[in-house]
Amino acid sequence: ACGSGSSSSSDSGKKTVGFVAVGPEGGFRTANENDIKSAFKSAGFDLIYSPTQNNDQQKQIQAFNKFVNDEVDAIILSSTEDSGWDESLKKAAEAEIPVFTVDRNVDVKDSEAKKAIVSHIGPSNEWAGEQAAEFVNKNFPDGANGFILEGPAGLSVVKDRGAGWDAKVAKNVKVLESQSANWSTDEAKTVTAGLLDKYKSQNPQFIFAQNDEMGLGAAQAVDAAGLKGKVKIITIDGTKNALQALVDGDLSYVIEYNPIFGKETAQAVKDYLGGKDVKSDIQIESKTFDATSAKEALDSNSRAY
Amino acid sequence: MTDKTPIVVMKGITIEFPGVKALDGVDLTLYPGEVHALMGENGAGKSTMIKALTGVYKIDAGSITVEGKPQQFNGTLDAQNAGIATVYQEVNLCTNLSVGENVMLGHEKRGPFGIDWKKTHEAAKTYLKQMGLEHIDPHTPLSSISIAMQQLVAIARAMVINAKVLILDEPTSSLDANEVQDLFAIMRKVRDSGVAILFVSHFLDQIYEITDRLTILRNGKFIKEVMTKDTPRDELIGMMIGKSAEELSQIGAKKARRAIDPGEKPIVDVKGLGKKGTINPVDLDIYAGEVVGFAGLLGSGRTELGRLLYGADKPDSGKYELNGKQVSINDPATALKNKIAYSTENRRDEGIIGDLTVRQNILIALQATRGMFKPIPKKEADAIVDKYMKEMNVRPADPDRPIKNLSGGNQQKVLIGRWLATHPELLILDEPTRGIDIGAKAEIQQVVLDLASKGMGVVFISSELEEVVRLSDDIEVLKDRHKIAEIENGDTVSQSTIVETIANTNVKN
Amino acid sequence: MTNATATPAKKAAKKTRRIDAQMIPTIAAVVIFILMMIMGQALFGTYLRLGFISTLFIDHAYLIILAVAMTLPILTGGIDLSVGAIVAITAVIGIKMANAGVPSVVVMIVMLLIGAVFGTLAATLIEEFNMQPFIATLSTMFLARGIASIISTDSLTFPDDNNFDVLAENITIIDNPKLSHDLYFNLGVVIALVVLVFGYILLHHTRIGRTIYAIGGSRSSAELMGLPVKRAQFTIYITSATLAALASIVYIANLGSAKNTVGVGWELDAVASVVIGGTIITGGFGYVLGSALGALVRSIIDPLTSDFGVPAEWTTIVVGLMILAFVVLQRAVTAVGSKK
Amino acid sequence: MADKKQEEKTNVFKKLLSSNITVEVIALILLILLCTVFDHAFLALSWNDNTGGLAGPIITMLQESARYLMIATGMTLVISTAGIDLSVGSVMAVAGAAAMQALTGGMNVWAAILLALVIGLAVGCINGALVAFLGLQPFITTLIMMLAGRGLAKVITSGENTDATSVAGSEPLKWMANGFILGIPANFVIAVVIVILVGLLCRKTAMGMFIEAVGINPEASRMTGIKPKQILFLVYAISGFLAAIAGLFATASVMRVDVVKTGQDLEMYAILAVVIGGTSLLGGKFSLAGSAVGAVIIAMIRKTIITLGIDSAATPAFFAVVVIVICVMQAPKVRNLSAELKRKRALKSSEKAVAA
Ligand SMILES: Nc1ncnc2c1ncn2[C@@H]1O[C@H](COP(=O)(O)OP(=O)(O)OP(=O)(O)O)[C@@H](O)[C@H]1O
Ligand SMILES: Nc1ncnc2c1ncn2[C@@H]1O[C@H](COP(=O)(O)OP(=O)(O)OP(=O)(O)O)[C@@H](O)[C@H]1O
Ligand SMILES: [Mg+2]
Ligand SMILES: [Mg+2]
Repeated sequence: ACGSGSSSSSDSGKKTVGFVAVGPEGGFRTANENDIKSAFKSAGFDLIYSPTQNNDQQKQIQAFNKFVNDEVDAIILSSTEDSGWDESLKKAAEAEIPVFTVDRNVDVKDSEAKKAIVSHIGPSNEWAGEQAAEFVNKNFPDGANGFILEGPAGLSVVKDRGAGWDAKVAKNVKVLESQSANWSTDEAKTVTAGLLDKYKSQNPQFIFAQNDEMGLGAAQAVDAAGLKGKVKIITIDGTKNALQALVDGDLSYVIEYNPIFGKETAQAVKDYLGGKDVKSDIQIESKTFDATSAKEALDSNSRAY
Repeated sequence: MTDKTPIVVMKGITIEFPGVKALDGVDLTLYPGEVHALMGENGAGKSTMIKALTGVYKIDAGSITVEGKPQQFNGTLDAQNAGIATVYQEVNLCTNLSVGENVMLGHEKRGPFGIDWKKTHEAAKTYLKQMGLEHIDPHTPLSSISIAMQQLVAIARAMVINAKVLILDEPTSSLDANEVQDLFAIMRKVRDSGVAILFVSHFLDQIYEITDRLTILRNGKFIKEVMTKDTPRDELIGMMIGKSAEELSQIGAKKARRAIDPGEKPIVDVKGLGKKGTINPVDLDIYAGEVVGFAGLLGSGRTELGRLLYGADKPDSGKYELNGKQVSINDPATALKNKIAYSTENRRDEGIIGDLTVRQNILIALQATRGMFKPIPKKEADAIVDKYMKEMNVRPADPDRPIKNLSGGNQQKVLIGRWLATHPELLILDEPTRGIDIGAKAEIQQVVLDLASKGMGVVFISSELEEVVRLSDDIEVLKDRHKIAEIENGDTVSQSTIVETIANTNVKN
Repeated sequence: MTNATATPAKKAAKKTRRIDAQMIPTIAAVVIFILMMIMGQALFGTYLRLGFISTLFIDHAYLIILAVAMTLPILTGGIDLSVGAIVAITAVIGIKMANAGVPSVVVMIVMLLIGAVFGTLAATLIEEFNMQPFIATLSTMFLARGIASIISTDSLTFPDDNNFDVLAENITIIDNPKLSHDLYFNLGVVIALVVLVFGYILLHHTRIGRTIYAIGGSRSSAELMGLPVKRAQFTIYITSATLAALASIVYIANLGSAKNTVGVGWELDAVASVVIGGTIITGGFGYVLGSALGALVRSIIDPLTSDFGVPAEWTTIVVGLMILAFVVLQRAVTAVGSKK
Repeated sequence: MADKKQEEKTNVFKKLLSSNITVEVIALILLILLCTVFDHAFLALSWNDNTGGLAGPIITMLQESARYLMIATGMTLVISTAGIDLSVGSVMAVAGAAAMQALTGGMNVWAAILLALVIGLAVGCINGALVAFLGLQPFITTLIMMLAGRGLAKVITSGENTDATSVAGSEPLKWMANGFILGIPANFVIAVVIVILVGLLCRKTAMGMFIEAVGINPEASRMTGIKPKQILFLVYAISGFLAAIAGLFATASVMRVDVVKTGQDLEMYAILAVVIGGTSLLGGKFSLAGSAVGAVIIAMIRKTIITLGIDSAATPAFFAVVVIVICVMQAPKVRNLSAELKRKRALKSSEKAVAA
């Protein structure tokens, strides 16, 4: 009865979609959210974007509940946490609003709440971690020493990438130490410099940085220590900067964590609202890069981020 | 009388602060039903003694017994619980709360739902009434009443505690004669109910009027305990200052009124200067070499007028001429640039900058007029500091101590030094002799006269009519925030002239 | 005679003035909050829906509790930066215990006790070792957050059979066909309101509460007046930390899960709420009711920003500007009000 | 004569004991010892031909401390006026973002540096204006600026983590963060020089005294003719400017700005450094030297965490423990322990005397 706002929109014909997002944080996140926004726009949706701060799940829950109250036509959920969504999803289910999770999957216990989720769209973190392990296994068949640079303790990305690594890494590969560098280039440089000092005698041969930012920082520390090329650095994400560093020989291997799946998401929403069936798990393909494939990718100028 | 059992016995009290022995083996014995005065110059250690008794400072040696029991209080709360109520020298109340709340803090009346505010405020009212403050609504914010009234509120607060010992550190320093009498009436009543009262004041008249027994301190040392009635004044003064009373500088008779040439221009000429709600428009002129006294009762607006002249508050009406030139003095910085200085009555909140040293406190106003990036050369600074420390006789004579560690009276002297260092043409002194010992008071009065004779214009605000009459050429009388009269001082003018003027003039509001 | 008639008039004038001067910031907060709601309704049409109001309270019960908790130290001129981290550590331990089969009531009590322990630690550092509240609670914040991460960095969920659910169960008052027009609440909201009342009574009807205001006015005066300053300080920091634990209970009951990273930055949201509600950060002036209101104001700033369609990079700027506009407006209203 | 000298000596000794800096230096030495025990090569220095400077754990620690030195210095002045500047971390990000974005946009490196400094100064001035002239509370004002500044950094880079590693001609900036002067990290040298300059500015002019006066008693300061509003404005402006330098150090070291991470949480570290250095959050007397040592301690704690290989989950807890220990060491209660004991003994004996 109330309001003529854009959100109760069935009359205007344009469907409204609420996007519970993380917010622009550089690299992967910005590319991903921009892509989703533009994809929905060109697919003719009205997208309301609601980011959080400090990865705070609470603000996401608030935004989600607000979208339910606004009676949007669908909700895209890019959650910072994989649990804690039951109550909100139940409300969405009651209001018959379909929810599409992107990037991170969420754990739902409540059967009522499960009904709200139509589909998950995104690449796999574990897969990325596995690729890193496989690379090390392949390059150091006789075993090697190295470090892992992690994101902030407790994030599920960190765990999933770590779990993937652990699942696949060979027994003779020894991780001397895992340190958090908080996703930050600058901190990674400091941390790596410290680790290189500390383990000089153990001859570290690889560094697995859980994202590009940290890998680039590690590369600078390695360079400053005069070890460029002697320590192989593996990173996850696949930003342009990282690929460039790969070409320049600062990094050794980059595993893409493909953020470009706005089109797929928009299509899934469109299909569902149009009454078509939608796959419940839409896995987004990611690639891995070495120096040559990185150069190709950069030269073709096809990378959006 | 002597067979009374003492209620408080302090023996051999020694307190050392870094660099000074504030107390050195001092004894003090308080008897029930007596008013006992601590006597001594500024910095003698009176306040420190009180703080030692009430557990604010820890003692380094000595013993304290209260009602026969050895005691070591860990703060005012403990002392209070043992029946000792204290009003410290610097008013210690909370300006963010109302008058009533301040009176009753910690002793609020309680009902079934916690504090019963109605009863509490009623109780506050009765205590305020005792102090002659029945006209103050307990709901008024404390910040909106003058320092003098705050002092009375602090005393009312001490009454709430059913104390066996009541300590009043210079309670009368900002009160006028009537209020002092009201206070004494209460003190007598309390004393007669068997309470021991410890009292500090620099007014000898008051001492002889109200006290029974005296303990005299000098430089932190115990000199003597005597009965008031057996001790003549000169002897007392001699014991306090360590030299005979005759040596005290004496100011002669009343100042002769300075003649003003017909063609002479005043330094300051204001017309209709006022600010809504604080002071009604006032006309005033002050000539070089003239001392203009402001007289009036508490809350009559003397301070407010002084602040307007200095630009501490922004006037909202009136014309301000300085040496014939129209100016607008809207803040202290401008006033100082125009060679006007103002020494506040509210030393703690508006005067001293506590953590800075005495030296810095003297130099700061001069420095501010010169500008931040033109530091006073060290040599010049040393000379200035040295000059005013000596001139004002600041003790201890160490300029590198934080000013907050000085005794109240010495802080006041430093502040006057600060303003003199700016070489003002007009100096406004608001209660400059408040809390100052008899020796120093005479010195300050002499300084005022000297300054005037050298051509400075002085505004002298004081609650002691006696000194206003003695020092001023002209006396502006204020009542209820109006200027009601301007009295040319002369042989026929005395304190009673002013009192009568105030009593007989009605102010239209 | 003239006197007698003049006095009551003067008195009345003084009384109203007092209310004005101290309450104006809080009243300003109420007015601006209502204006914001009306603006949201006019522009987007959903802000006065019962469902919106219901979720506003349910989703921010925790923030109301934290705002009340934060009011206590701020009134004394202190601060408690550890509240967010205490939410984290109590949440992690609480869910771990629940998973180990400890009955929910025991879990809740233990959570509150852990909060109290951190509060006691902070108060001890402040009172016994002269640490400034900012630094003491910053330390306990790091400590609590660190211990929480040591215990577990997993995303923890409650087992199926726990009584925390009871707190989160929605109780519907007005049932409409559409969920967005329902009016409902849960026990968490009730707890928040009880905490608010508790805060009010503590501050305005107990002597400790008055001591808190006195400390905010001048700590040294409060001490010289013989008020139980130390006891009040302990009460403050223990209460605020325990309330943080309570906020944690309410929050995790709603979510059914938690992890060590929960509550990052909540202390700043709580401080913002308190300040928006009219409490002065240097102490002495303010009301808990204002803080609760401040929490609500803080809460609707984010949805408003997103409804305005602010570009992603600009969101924090706009949030900042909105708080700034609020504070400036409040300041202006207060200045005008106290001049009168 | 000899007596006097003796007395002076004990006085100097007492002063040393009672100074915050002494406690700080002791804490610093203890941390270094701890690290040396764990890693015997901790104090080892070597010459790195690659970079043309000394290398070793201590050197990287000093390199990191440069940015803390900058923000702690600004923060000291702000705190001395009884204020606080929570926005320094965000200002670092803004300045860094501006410089990196300008460089990738083809701007001359010196112009980019200047741009970053001007932006930092501008943000500081806004803080100052809001606090001084509008009379807003510093905490909330700079909290807002902390939020908005982070957003501004994102706006400048359109949400990207702008990378200027491969921009030609940016050597001066790179050198600022990574280079060496006589073997010592350039950024550390620059930072120390700036701290000394600020120190001279404060102590050789009346600025320091005015700042302290405003922090101790603003109303009394106003009555002495100081203009507290100007002083307040000034300190926030300085803090913004120095934070911009810190931002350049942080970003130039990797030639990349991270819109989320650059400067994140550093306001808290700066405040810790200031307080450890003996400046009270209630305002008043300040010690730039104390803050500077405090800043180095913060860098050292972080270095210790890496050296000891403390699990990343436990890092905050370790940090908290060190800070608590340092602060407790500085507590008057602990510091005056011996004096207190002596006093108690004297009291007991005098009590006995009274009893007898
Ligand atoms: N906290 C302190 N630290 C250092 N010195 C102090 C401190 N308090 C007082 N003193 C010193 O102790 C001495 C005694 O001071 P006290 O305040 O007791 O004097 P007083 O007799 O009350 O003087 P007045 O009449 O001026 O109030 C003074 O020399 C003063 O400088
Ligand atoms: N900030 C304020 N707000 C409102 N009223 C005030 C304020 N300050 C003072 N007053 C009132 O203004 C009146 C004049 O005060 P003022 O201090 O000028 O009096 P005075 O004549 O100097 O007396 P004394 O200083 O001896 O108390 C008093 O009634 C006082 O209560
Ligand atoms: Mg005294
Ligand atoms: Mg006065």
